[in-house]
Amino acid sequence: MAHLTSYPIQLDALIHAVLSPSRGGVATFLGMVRDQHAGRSVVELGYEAYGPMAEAECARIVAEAETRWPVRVAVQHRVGTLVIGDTAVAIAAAGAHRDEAFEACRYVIEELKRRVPIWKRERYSDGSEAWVDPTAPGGTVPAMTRAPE
Amino acid sequence: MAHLTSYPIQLDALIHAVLSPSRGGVATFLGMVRDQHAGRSVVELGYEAYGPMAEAECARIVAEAETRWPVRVAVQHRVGTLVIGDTAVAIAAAGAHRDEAFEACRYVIEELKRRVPIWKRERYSDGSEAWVDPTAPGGTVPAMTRAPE
Amino acid sequence: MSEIAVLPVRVQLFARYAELLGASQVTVRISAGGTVADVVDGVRALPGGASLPERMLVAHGVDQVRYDHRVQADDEFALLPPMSGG
Amino acid sequence: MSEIAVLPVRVQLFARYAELLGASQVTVRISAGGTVADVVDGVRALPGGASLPERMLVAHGVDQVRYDHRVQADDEFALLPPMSGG
Repeated sequence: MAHLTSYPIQLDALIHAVLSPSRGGVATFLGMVRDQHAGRSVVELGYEAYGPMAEAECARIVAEAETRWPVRVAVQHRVGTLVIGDTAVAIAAAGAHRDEAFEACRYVIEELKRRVPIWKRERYSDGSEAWVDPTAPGGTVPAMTRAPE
Repeated sequence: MAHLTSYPIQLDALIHAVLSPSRGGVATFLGMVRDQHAGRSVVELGYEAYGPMAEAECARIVAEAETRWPVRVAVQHRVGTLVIGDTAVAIAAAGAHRDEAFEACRYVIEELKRRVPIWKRERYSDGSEAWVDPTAPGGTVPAMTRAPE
Repeated sequence: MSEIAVLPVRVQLFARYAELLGASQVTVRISAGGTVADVVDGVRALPGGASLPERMLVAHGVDQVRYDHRVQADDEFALLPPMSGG
Repeated sequence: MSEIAVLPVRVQLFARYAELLGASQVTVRISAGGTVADVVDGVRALPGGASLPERMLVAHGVDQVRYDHRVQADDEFALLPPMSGG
């Protein structure tokens, strides 16, 4: 299963990829597109990735989690244009017990946000756009507004 | 949505019950029937509940989680006979951010296991049966084996 | 006709406790003014009841209740084995 | 014909950095024996490059790389804005 996808993410597929008869605890995380960010009204998002490195980094994070805990992990991140309520990222972690499932799931989302080369551009209800940048004051940097298509 | 169900649990239904445009983080937990417990090979489970109290206790736990964190929570527990791979319990917690979603989800499963009057009876590959009892040495107490139906 | 100061109290049993007593519901008779502890003693005196643990969780309706709770007419109780859901 | 000790180095740009440079890929020329720091300086010297931050994450292939990494022929790099996935 590729870690990046241009199509709607199916959580069920991730869960089935990690299930086995010996794994009784499955923790999942879904990151959905919210209608606001930093006090502004969001209408649409665009996710852009450095594809080969994003795939490689996701694979490394999954391998780290599966080494650190006795779990199987699946993760997918959407790229392209998303609207409110779309799933941007999904993670499923399955282990014999819930402790390792929760911890591995949490690890993967934290590392993904920190290390995977994916960038989010937000379009607001006033027509302006910004790049999300956790290192910037306010969390965003204004973007050049695209010409209407 | 009733907290106890005799039918297969649909995680999607729980997730949809907690989603809203302002909630961007959804943490879920699935407890599945494992093929072993305490070193024995499990073939089937039966869950029995004190229904009215189990419903009330689930509702209390959900209310506690929703008071303690800014989240919406849904939880369902299956009753009746389950086989390996069936979902015994599912929880979905949605918040604006992932911290509260993870914490609320974890809280609900811990409190559910501790407080909700549901009992698990396991049948093993050798035909014997036991009640699961976290307070007993080894975690189970032998049950009277039911006559074959 | 003298008033008989005895309450019949209905008690639900679940899981292993039901198995030990061979019943999912029993009725015990306690003295008026008695407590949950008396109800528990009444259940323990039934056939199979001696195998019940010394201390058990007891519910009154849908709430856990202490052993010193004073029983009222029409109270219904349940004996709860250690929970093992999830 | 004398050997010209200059390496052409291809650099991918993403998100806001691509927007600032108006390109998703540029080629800069550095002296043979130069480092990633020289590549970054080369990109910063391009039109729009002055708006790039002082320190940036740089990838060599699919791995992050340090500024003192010595550039080899055919190395390909990418400048990575702060990640904002998830």
